[in-house]
Amino acid sequence: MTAQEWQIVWFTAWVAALSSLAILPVGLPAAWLLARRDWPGKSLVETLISLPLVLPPVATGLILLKLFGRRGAIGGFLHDRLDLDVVFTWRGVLLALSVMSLPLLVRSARVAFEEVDPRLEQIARTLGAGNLRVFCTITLPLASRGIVGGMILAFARALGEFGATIMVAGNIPGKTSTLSLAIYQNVQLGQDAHAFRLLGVSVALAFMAVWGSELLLRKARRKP
Amino acid sequence: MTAQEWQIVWFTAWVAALSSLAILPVGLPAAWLLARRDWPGKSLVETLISLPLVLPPVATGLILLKLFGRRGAIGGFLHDRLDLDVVFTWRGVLLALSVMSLPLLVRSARVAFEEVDPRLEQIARTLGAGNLRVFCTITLPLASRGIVGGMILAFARALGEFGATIMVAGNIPGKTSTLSLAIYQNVQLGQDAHAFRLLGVSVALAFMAVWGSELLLRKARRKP
Amino acid sequence: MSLLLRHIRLSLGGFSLEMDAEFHGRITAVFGPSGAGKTSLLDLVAGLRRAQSAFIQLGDQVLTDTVQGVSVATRHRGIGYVPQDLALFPHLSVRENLRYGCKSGGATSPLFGFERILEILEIQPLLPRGVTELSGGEKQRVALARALLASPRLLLLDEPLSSLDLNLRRRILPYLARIRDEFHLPMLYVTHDRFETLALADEMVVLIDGRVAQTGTVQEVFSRPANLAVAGLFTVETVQPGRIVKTADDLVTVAVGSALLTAVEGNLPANTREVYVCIRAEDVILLKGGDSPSSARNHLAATVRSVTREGPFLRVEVSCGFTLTVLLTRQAGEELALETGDRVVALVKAPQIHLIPRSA
Amino acid sequence: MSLLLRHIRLSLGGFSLEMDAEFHGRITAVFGPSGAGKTSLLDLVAGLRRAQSAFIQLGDQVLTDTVQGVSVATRHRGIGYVPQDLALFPHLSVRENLRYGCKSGGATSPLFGFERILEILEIQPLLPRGVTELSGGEKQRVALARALLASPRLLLLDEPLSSLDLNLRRRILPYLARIRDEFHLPMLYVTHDRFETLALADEMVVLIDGRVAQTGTVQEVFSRPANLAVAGLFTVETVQPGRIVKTADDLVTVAVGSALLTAVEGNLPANTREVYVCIRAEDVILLKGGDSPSSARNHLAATVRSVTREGPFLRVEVSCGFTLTVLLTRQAGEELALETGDRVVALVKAPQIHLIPRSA
Amino acid sequence: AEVTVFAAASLTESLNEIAAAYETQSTDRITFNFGASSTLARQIEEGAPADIFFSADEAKMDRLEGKGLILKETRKSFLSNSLVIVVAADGGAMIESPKDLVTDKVKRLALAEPNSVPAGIYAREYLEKQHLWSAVEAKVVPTENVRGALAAVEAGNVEAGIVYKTDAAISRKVKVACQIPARDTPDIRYPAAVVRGSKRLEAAKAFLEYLATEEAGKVFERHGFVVRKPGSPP
Ligand SMILES: Nc1ncnc2c1ncn2[C@@H]1O[C@H](COP(=O)(O)OP(=O)(O)OP(=O)(O)O)[C@@H](O)[C@H]1O
Ligand SMILES: Nc1ncnc2c1ncn2[C@@H]1O[C@H](COP(=O)(O)OP(=O)(O)OP(=O)(O)O)[C@@H](O)[C@H]1O
Ligand SMILES: [Mg+2]
Ligand SMILES: [Mg+2]
Repeated sequence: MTAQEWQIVWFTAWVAALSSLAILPVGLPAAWLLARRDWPGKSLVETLISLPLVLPPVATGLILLKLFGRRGAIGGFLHDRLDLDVVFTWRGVLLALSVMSLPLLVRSARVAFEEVDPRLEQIARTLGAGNLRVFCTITLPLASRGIVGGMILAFARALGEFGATIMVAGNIPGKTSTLSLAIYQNVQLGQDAHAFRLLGVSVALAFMAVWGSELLLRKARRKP
Repeated sequence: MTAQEWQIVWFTAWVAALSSLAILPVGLPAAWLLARRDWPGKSLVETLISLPLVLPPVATGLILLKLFGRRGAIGGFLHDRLDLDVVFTWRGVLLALSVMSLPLLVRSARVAFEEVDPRLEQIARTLGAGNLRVFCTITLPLASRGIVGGMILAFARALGEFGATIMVAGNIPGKTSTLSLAIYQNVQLGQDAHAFRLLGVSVALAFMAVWGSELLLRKARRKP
Repeated sequence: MSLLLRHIRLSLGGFSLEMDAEFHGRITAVFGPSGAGKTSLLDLVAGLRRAQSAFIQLGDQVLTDTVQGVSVATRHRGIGYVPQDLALFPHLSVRENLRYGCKSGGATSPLFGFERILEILEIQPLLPRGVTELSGGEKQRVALARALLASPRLLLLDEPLSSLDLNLRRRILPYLARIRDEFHLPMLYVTHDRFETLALADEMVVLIDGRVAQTGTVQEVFSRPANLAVAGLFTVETVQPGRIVKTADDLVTVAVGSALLTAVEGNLPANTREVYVCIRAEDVILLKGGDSPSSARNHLAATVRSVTREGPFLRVEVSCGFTLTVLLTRQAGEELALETGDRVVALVKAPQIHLIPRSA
Repeated sequence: MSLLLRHIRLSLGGFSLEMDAEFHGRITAVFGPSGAGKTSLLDLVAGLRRAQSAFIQLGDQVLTDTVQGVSVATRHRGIGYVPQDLALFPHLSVRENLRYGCKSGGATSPLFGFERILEILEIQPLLPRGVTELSGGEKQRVALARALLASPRLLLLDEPLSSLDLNLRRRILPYLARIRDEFHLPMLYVTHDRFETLALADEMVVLIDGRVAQTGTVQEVFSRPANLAVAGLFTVETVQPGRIVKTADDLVTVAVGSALLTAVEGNLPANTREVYVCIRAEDVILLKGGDSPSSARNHLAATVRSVTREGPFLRVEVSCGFTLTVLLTRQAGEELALETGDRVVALVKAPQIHLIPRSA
Repeated sequence: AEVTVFAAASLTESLNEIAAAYETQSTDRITFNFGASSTLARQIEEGAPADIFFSADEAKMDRLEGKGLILKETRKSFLSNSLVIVVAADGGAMIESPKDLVTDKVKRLALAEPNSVPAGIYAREYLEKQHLWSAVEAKVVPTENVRGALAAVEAGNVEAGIVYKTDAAISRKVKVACQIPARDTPDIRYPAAVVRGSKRLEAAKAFLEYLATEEAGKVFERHGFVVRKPGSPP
């Protein structure tokens, strides 16, 4: 593989991993609220969160571009106040991947949280644990299998995401080009050999994620 | 909305729902094998199943096109022997949606199966239940939350799928055009008003799915 | 430290718990048939269940007051709870389970110290295990240790020894008794075991169908069950309908079957006529061959109907105008050489005949 | 129907179960301290756990034979199991749980009929509930009913009554006894309760640390525990080291403390010198004031050290060269009017002094 | 008969209109599959049941012809287009000529992917011909298609974009800053041909003929295309 291809591989692995982590602080609380609290409009919020899955990626990409462009509501603020550009930079890639994979994490984590026996959380409280401690030491570990499952889905989706990414971040060689974009281009040009080589790399990355998470979970289960 | 738009809405709802059901007979056994049995190459198979998520949709679409086209290994057989065309028909849409959403179901269901207490299955066996009965009456209902969650993800993904569908089935108005393809096209042509109307319909479908499943699960929990 | 429970009302499906009680004892035994609301009561005190109405005060501190809208968070209640389902944390090792609520404060006392608790409960070798790798009794001990290690101000124990063998119970009971005595740590102790109650508790509350059927000292409740349902919980073997025929000098004469018994009036409502007569099997003495003088008021001529060996005891059914069950040590029984059909005399002291009003 | 267990070997982490036993009794009580392997044994018989080596035969049918590679699937074993953790199906209602293994075959007998079981176990009103809406004892009864309704050929009961109140136990025990008698349905019954064992079981196996410590009829095991560990399981209150000083005519004389006791030699190994002397508290009779003739071999002059009320009994500690614990009915105790310091005579029959060899 | 036309997405509106008119005068029905030319070409390569391929660039058609997948004799190019430089409608960069792309006024330039998407390829060829490409290359933000380029200009993160004249009308938030003169642009042509193996050969040929009529030409022109006179040099 060429140096440029290696760069793409590293960039993709790195940004996909980062996005799978970046969605945790938003995704987990959201999932918990959906699982454990009843509030009006819950189904609506849930639907909204799964929007990026429901809409064609270009549409999501377009909406993001409108929001985060320099003239967009959020992008304008970031640019004017913090001198931060999102679209057409690696941040744009991260943004697109995060938004596109968030629903996968949220729904998986939600189901996992629902399955945690509330009795265990109650007993943890009698042992003096506050809400945060209960969440971190009881709820989260017991839901870990579902959460890790959701993160793998999110990571895989991030590897494969194409439509939103190219809309928000473009396909700038050496800057925002990901494996998925490169594969797309090769497919369109009819360069199947190239495409398949890159497909292989994608698959290898996904395999490593699956295999790593398996190992992690197994260790976690053995630990006690 | 025009009659043509209604046709698209119905077709999309119907084919997305059908694909979420169609993947059950493959997805559930696969998920169960991944959750409950240890066999060599398990991680590999798991990676393979999540491939459609990892690869850019066009690539998946291309592979499907190669396999199911009239000149493809499977498509050729179907065409010559059964006089059945897959690509560029509604069957192609179904195929693309199914393949693209399968990994979402499998991973969700796998986690759900893993969480089912094997003790309950054992006790069901002492009560004379065979493997099939245990699976249908114990394992499956206890994993239902995760499975339904996976089906919702699958349905949502099916609503939003674009890349593989357009590759395998094309965007033939009145035949293979789905909401997602229509939205894409409207976005491309700058007809944002149109696009947003269809987006609204997509969201409504997703909302109904989320809401319906919620209701279903709640009833299932109350039923006893 | 006293525990006040005022105008408690808690509905659970078709069941409702309604009570008003206060406990000043050190260990209060919570007795009651299956489904009476014992677990619900403990959950309520621990703050794990919301009641429609409740006022709960421990010592000076109001824990729950639905009128004022007070509800101290569970984690600030300082309550150690061994729930019926144990609720060990399945993802943690035994050691981590034990450490979860561990307060350094408690370790100052050797009785509450980590090592001491491990030793008494015999869980040292289990420490590195996962809790799914424990036997039923081992789980129960870990749950008990976990609650103790949190150095609580009040212990809620829901049948904490139910799946332990006698040997272990005999080690743990005195240990709990010492905790009770040295730390003045009050406990609510749910049990079905009369001996555990006798060994530990000084006060007792009997719940039946979500209502308080009786409260009082253990001795009081055991010896004077308030009604038939309560009496049924403690193996009162003979329960017969009777009718009061005479009252004089605090003594009443009751006709049961064809026999007349003398009993102490106690606090029967005035003008009670119809009663149940309750006689505990071990309160009856059998004499064979001839009647000899005795301080017992009731001397009943009886015929042995059956003799059953029951462990270290003989259970003898005699008929003396009604059917009376008698429990003898095997020794005593063998000396009497009882046979079915033998004629004997059954002695019962008046205070040991317990009367419960009944509607005719 | 007999149950054969041959060269069983099962490892679980650091624990191993190794046994060889056969049960011909109708109900075999499985006794043993917490963690002894009782649940593991039941799991093995039910086919829920794989052993490294095992041969299990029920009646004529080989259920497991690791040598021949035979292993009858659990569902074909016809085994009803009430596991310690109950394992009710949480997504089904009580009715659905009960119907799960229901065989129409069983319904032909009124004893095994749906209605009858519901009545005995008092679960009629629970039928429409979800199993998460049950109290602990209610869950236990549902689990028992579920196993019975499957009309099994063998019942495995793992502490099936542990969280039930006395009243219910008293109803359920005779019912189980009738099932035993009328259906010749063999059971393995794990319990820590001596009375349940006495009421139901005819045979008994004691497991300690994964090994069979003793098997035999219930009476045999209770009255002649094979070793100290077994004895410790059944409240043998007095256990003292002694030394055999004379053997004659099947009777041995043992020196314990400063006292000499006469005991039956039984099946002590030849030349045993050092022994533990075990005396059950209820086997001792106390006489006050003067010694009178009696058939008992051992008349020991004793001083009362303490008198404790224990429910319907008095526990009296006397010293008679060693410390001896005596259990009296309250009645007997009151007649003797025992006080600390009183001088009494303790009578023990020779066959009731049990000797266990000990290494010096 | 039912004629299936695989056509570049940019032709959607004009072709729908033309087909509607055609169907009033013919018994044949026209079915479209609209997509990126590259996608359509791939599909035909994999044996898609197309009767007519209407591409947005010659390269794709050449590729299919090279593989013998179209009927060479039916191939014709009767449409062309031109490129324009667009900037944001309000407060966009002041660009008067393509040379301004090199200056600091333009920090970024949005193009359709210059290697695979026709609009991008044409733009690149134009810039190369003007010897501007090497100076501009580093500024290029490749997008999937024209819509991406427009959206990028709208978002304000690029100062300018190069798109087809026909596409510039899509967005009201961009304006044409300067037209690229037809003589300088590469030959932008929309070739159409009947696909080999078509089972409705006659009907396909008939529709293809109709597309080249003046009647159809008017519709194309209304949507901004340039209709090439028959007989003008290929
Ligand atoms: N979630 C629920 N929904 C409806 N009824 C319930 C629920 N939980 C408990 N109950 C009922 O409330 C009553 C009291 O239950 P509780 O668990 O307090 O009983 P308990 O005294 O602890 O009994 P046990 O000795 O059997 O554990 C029972 O009759 C039970 O059936
Ligand atoms: N999964 C496991 N891994 C390791 N050790 C185990 C596992 N399961 C049980 N054990 C150990 O095996 C031994 C026997 O367990 P078992 O459950 O058979 O005991 P038990 O006799 O039923 O005890 P109890 O009366 O407490 O229920 C115990 O010492 C327990 O700690
Ligand atoms: Mg309870
Ligand atoms: Mg056990």
